[in-house]
Amino acid sequence: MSQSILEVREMSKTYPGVQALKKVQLEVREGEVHALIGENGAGKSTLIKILAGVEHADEGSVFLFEGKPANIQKPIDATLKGISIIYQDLSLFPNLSVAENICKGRKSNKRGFGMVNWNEMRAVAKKTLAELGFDIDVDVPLERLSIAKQQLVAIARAIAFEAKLIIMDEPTSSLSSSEVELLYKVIEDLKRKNISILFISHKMEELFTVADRFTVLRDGEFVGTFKKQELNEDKLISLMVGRALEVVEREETVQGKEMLEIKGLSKKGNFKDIEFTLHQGEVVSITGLVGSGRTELAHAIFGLERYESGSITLDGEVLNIKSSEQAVKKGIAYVPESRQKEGLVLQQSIVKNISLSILKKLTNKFGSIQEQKELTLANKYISTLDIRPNIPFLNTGNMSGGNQQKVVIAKWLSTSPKVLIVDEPTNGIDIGAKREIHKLLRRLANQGMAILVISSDLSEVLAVSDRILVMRKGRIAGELPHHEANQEKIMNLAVLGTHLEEKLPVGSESKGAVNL
Amino acid sequence: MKKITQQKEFGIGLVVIILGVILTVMSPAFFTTGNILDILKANSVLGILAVGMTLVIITGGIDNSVAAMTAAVTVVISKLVVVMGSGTLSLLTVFVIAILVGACFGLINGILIAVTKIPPIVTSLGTMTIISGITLYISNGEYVNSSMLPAKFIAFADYKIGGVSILIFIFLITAIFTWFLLKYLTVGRDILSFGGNPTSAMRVGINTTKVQIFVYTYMGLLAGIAGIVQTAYNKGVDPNGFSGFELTVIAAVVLGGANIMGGSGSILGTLLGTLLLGIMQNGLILAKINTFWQEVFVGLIILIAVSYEVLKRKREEMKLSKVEIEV
Amino acid sequence: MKKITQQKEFGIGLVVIILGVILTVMSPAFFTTGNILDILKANSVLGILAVGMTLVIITGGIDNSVAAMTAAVTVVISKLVVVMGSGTLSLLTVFVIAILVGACFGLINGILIAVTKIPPIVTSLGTMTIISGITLYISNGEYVNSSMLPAKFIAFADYKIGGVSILIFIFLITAIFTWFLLKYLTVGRDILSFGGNPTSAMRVGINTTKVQIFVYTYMGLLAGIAGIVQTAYNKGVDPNGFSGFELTVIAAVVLGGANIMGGSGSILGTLLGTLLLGIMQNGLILAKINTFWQEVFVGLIILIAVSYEVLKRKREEMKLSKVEIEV
Amino acid sequence: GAGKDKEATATNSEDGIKIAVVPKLVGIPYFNASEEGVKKAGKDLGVDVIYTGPTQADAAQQVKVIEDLIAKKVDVIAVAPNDPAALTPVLKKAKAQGIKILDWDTKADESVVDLSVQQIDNEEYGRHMADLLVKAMGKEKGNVAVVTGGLSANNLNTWIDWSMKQIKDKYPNIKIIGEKIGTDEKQQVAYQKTLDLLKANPDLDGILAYSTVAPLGSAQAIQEKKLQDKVSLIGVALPTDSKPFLEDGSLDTATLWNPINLGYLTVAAAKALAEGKTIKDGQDIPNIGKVEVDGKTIILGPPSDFTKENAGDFNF
Ligand SMILES: Nc1ncnc2c1ncn2[C@@H]1O[C@H](COP(=O)(O)OP(=O)(O)OP(=O)(O)O)[C@@H](O)[C@H]1O
Ligand SMILES: Nc1ncnc2c1ncn2[C@@H]1O[C@H](COP(=O)(O)OP(=O)(O)OP(=O)(O)O)[C@@H](O)[C@H]1O
Ligand SMILES: [Mg+2]
Ligand SMILES: [Mg+2]
Repeated sequence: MSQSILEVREMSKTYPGVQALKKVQLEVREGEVHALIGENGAGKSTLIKILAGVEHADEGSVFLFEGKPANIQKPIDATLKGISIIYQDLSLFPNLSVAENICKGRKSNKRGFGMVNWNEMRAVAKKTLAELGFDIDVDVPLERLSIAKQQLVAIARAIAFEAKLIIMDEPTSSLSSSEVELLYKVIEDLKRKNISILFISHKMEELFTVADRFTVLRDGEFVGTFKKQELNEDKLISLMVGRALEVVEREETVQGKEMLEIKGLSKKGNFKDIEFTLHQGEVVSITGLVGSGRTELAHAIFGLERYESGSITLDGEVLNIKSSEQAVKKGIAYVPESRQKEGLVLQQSIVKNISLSILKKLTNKFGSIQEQKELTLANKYISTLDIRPNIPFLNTGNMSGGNQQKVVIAKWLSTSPKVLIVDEPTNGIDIGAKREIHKLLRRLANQGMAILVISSDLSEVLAVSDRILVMRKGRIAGELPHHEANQEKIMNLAVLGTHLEEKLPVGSESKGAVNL
Repeated sequence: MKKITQQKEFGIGLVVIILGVILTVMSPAFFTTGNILDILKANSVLGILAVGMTLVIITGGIDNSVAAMTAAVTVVISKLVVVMGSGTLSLLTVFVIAILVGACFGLINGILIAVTKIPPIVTSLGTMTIISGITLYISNGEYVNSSMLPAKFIAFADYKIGGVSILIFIFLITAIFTWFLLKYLTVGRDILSFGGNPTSAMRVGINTTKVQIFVYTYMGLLAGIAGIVQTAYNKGVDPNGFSGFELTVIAAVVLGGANIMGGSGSILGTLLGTLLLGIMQNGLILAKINTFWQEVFVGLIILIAVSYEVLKRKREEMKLSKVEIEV
Repeated sequence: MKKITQQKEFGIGLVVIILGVILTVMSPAFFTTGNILDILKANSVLGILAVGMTLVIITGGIDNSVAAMTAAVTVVISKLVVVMGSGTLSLLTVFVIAILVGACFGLINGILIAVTKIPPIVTSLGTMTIISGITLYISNGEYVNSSMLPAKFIAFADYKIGGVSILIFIFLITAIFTWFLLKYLTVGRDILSFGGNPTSAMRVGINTTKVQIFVYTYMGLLAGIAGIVQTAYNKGVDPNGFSGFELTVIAAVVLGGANIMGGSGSILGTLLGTLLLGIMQNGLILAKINTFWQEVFVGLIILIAVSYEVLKRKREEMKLSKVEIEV
Repeated sequence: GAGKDKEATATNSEDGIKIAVVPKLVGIPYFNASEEGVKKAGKDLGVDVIYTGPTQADAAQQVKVIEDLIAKKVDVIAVAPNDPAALTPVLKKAKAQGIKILDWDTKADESVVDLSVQQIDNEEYGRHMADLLVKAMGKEKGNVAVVTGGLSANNLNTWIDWSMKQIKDKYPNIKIIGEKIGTDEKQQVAYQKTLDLLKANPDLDGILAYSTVAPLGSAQAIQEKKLQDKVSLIGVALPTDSKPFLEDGSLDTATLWNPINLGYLTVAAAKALAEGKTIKDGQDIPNIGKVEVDGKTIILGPPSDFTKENAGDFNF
């Protein structure tokens, strides 16, 4: 029974108007992986912000690190004490070298006269990366690395600071399954080094893989801390949500006529020979590893990027789309990967965000916008999609992830598209909201929309899709109908490009996908 | 309807009013119809340019070449009126050409910025230098004075409606139309959305290239109008009487509460900003304040007004994050 | 070691070389030690200011008040030398004071920007106006000429080391020191970090307020040095000999490949940018190119050089997002 | 002087005539000299004089200064416009309030001025400069370059045109090299560009420099390059500024009217205007001498040339 390294009691945090944390407690033991979970807005980030010294807890909160009061004023205090945070946005320096990113803030890179000790810095960085088994050049500027590699640098940084507790806020949200596997390995090594990890995630299966104990928050309140053995997914969910969630009903949808047909679509350096058909009333998922080219494919279909060869046929008409403008006109909608970066105008209201896609339809004959129509439209979706808070003029920047995503979807539904493409629709969204969105997608399919889901979240893929296409290195490695599909089969295709049972060469397999 | 105190323009409005009151007390000559009209007339060029610059700044851009463009247009006008002589019709053609020339300059800016993706501040720096160079070449730095301008033009310059100079009307019409464009026309919304988040704007099928080109072309077009107004106000043309004016224009817009980072800005605010600068110039003289101190005052007001804006924005953000977030 | 062609400064360097070659062909007088030294001397003020501006721009800021600050310093110097008369010692004190005055102006900018969080472009617009106002009040716009300056000062101005004017040395030393600061001093790294990602900078324990204040104070300090060099070069003081110069300074930095959005920029690049502008001024006269066209050329070069930079950056990003497809 | 005395008033008569003299800008040697003349005249002729102007040679600022004077209800405004066009509206406004308008040093829009005091006859002056240069070069052939203050300065352009005409008429063998070179009224620019000019044209024999700062910059360059004996320089400049350069021959002759007298004459003319008197051609103005009058224009008289011999005798 290892003793506790972090102990938090009676921890409260009030923001003007919001009590983000109410007398929360949390205890992390040496060398354990401790999951901190809760719905969007439950207070997870707030809690870790306090641990990190970004925010300060209210009076009367107790915060012990290694048994002593932590009194952390600035983020760097926490880092130097041995609490390292890997933020969702990684929070590194794109313009600086890997070495510097790893060592920034360490006393020992300073020479006399405020000089930097480059040799020391590079040495430390090299050493740390080596012992973690990451193969990354310490001299390249960070911006040259893929997101996954950047995450590894962030971890290396934590190790370089001899972190005793590493906090990871949704570390897998921008990682692919294989990279997640790597992360698990790293976490195991860290545990062996007797380093504790506080792990925040919305993805059930990964929580149950890595975490030893769970602390659940709900609306800023402490629900409880549980051993993995005491829990199962449903129990955990009901703890988080405060009620049991009904599962998405998966009654078969009636497959309508061919809506979207992709033939031999290729783009140098992104994807090759993509072929598949999407019918009215069905949900097809494309899954695979990060960087397998799915988003690029979606972009190509939506006219955001050129493709070199192949054809896209929508509802019998061969398309030659050059811009998203035309795509929208034709009836294709694309809910992008990042709702905040690509989806919303955060400083604008729900109304203006929803109406943006069809402004021209809301104008009178003099081409001037009718604000009344705009409002009616917004209210319609606020109620049908149950967007909360239901304040039409609220700036979307002040909504939780789930509801932001609903606004983006609403924006696209308002264009009444024939084909709806959603890219990572539930990234960073809590389980409750996630299920709602899955239900929504099924419902839309039932209403006869053709839906293409791009997702790295296998449970999601399995939950929503009628058929699953697996992409690997820019090609479609294979297809699985949902009743045959399971995680192993998908991973196998994604990583090796072969079906678990019959081992067919990739080429013929993707051919197979066509003549369905 | 929001409370007035919550209106974005409240801060700057307050400053204008306070300054106005102070000056009225200090000098009887200040708060008179005549003087107010003088202020408006004297600042119609600034106002027109600031209105255009508001759109540019909303898109997160900046146009350093406004002054150069306006100067260029005035020179074009001077050349044309002399050639084409008098006559209402020829005068009209001159105006049309002037506006087109302005629009062309703007178009070039727009294309350079939207297509080559050079940061606007740099692009417009380049075009500014080029345009003023060419202007100087064409005009050979010679100025034109009223005696060289056709009678018709002078008549236009002096034309009044209900005792109010036509130049003031031109200014106000430009402002009102642009306000309408921003609030009720789709292009206006596209501009605001683009300013708020270019990627999202692009994703929903807004042709962002078009939006940028439009904004800078519109800026150029207004520079064309400003050129006409300037020539009419001066009843003459000074090829390099405008150097450095772009900064004043930007100041007016920023005073009006537009966010230099893009995404927000309002015509009403910009009008108030213009008015503020105008009132200061005028009032400080009436208040017999030493010419040297006038600049200092202007600088101070800019800092005060803007820091007020910034503080307000911060406070709002706080307020907004109060909204309870649930799922 | 990266290949030269990959070096950030390659683009601008190429432009400089090409231009140099062309001019050498066009005019034998161009590529001579004498002329090169003249160019360096004539542009040492621009160079010093540009070096400082590089740091400012790396932090994602901008300083419109550089010209005003430099002018203010020259005036201070002119007042002082006259009072304090000749003598090496008194001359030194004058220089020290000049630099301190510059640093103070910068400090004010820094505090305003870092504390009130007003966008730098606006803050420095305000301070620019204020400073130039005060300067004119003090100087009464009066012009100081060589006959009024003490002999010691003139001696200093004419001092040469191995045939190279001391002004050039001052310029180069400033540049080298700042380069060193940026690469080897923690404050330099902090500046780069802050420019790259302000939030992260805060999180890794960098005092971002200090960084900003430092950068603008340093800018002011260099403006102080520039003031001295200017007075020495000119052997006189012209209080409004600087209006609009800030744009040239910014141009030099941007030409040097610094990203106006912050995060990147290099002293070497800035030096090349300065050189480019200097060579154009000088070369176009040597090449007997019509003075009117010079501005046009400058503008064009700015556009060309920068669009090259931008394209290069784009291409690099492209490289990043490629899936290696197995065939 | 410093800011405080920049609105210089010499008050001797209580409710006497108020005359405002507005220079292009305050605080450059030239206009400081004329200020001296203005004040002297104020004392001698017993009128209130206000000498105030913008801090930069900037039209907009000048407009404001004049608005200020209108508010002060002066009787006469004598202005040296930076940009005649830009001043027209405000001068009209002043006229409307019964204020008499003079221009001095540089012509304003003829339609608004009641009287015009000119230092010089432009044609005479322009031609004179060309003659001086030829004298200095000691030959009627060679290569000559032109350096000017501002490419858009109207009076400078007029003089340049006349000089060119003189050269074309009388000295056909003199070759003008390139375009006139603008120096933004800044000495360092004139200095820099002259350096380049000298390098670009090793066969240069003479330079004509217009505006009161350009010659100093050009002289500085010639001095530095030790070309005093090779390149002749004639410029519009004040003796005190050009003294160091005149002495070592880098500047051969500085030619200018006497700005003190110009200021004096301006006030005298203004007074006459206010009192409804007129100044006749050839009339002798005390402390000035005979003046030429041609229509609405009073001309101070022929320019005075300053050389190393006489430069010491002047205090402006
Ligand atoms: N800066 C802030 N000002 C005001 N309220 C805030 C602020 N930051 C967070 N809150 C509020 O505190 C509560 C908890 O937010 P927090 O970000 O900790 O939730 P979370 O559990 O991290 O959600 P998610 O899973 O979406 O990351 C929310 O109601 C949120 O609105
Ligand atoms: N945020 C990003 N930053 C940098 N490169 C990225 C980013 N996202 C994707 N890429 C790169 O772009 C290429 C195509 O990625 P794409 O997004 O199309 O693949 P994907 O299967 O959609 O992965 P994702 O999970 O990122 O959507 C890959 O090389 C990937 O590394
Ligand atoms: Mg969170
Ligand atoms: Mg993707």
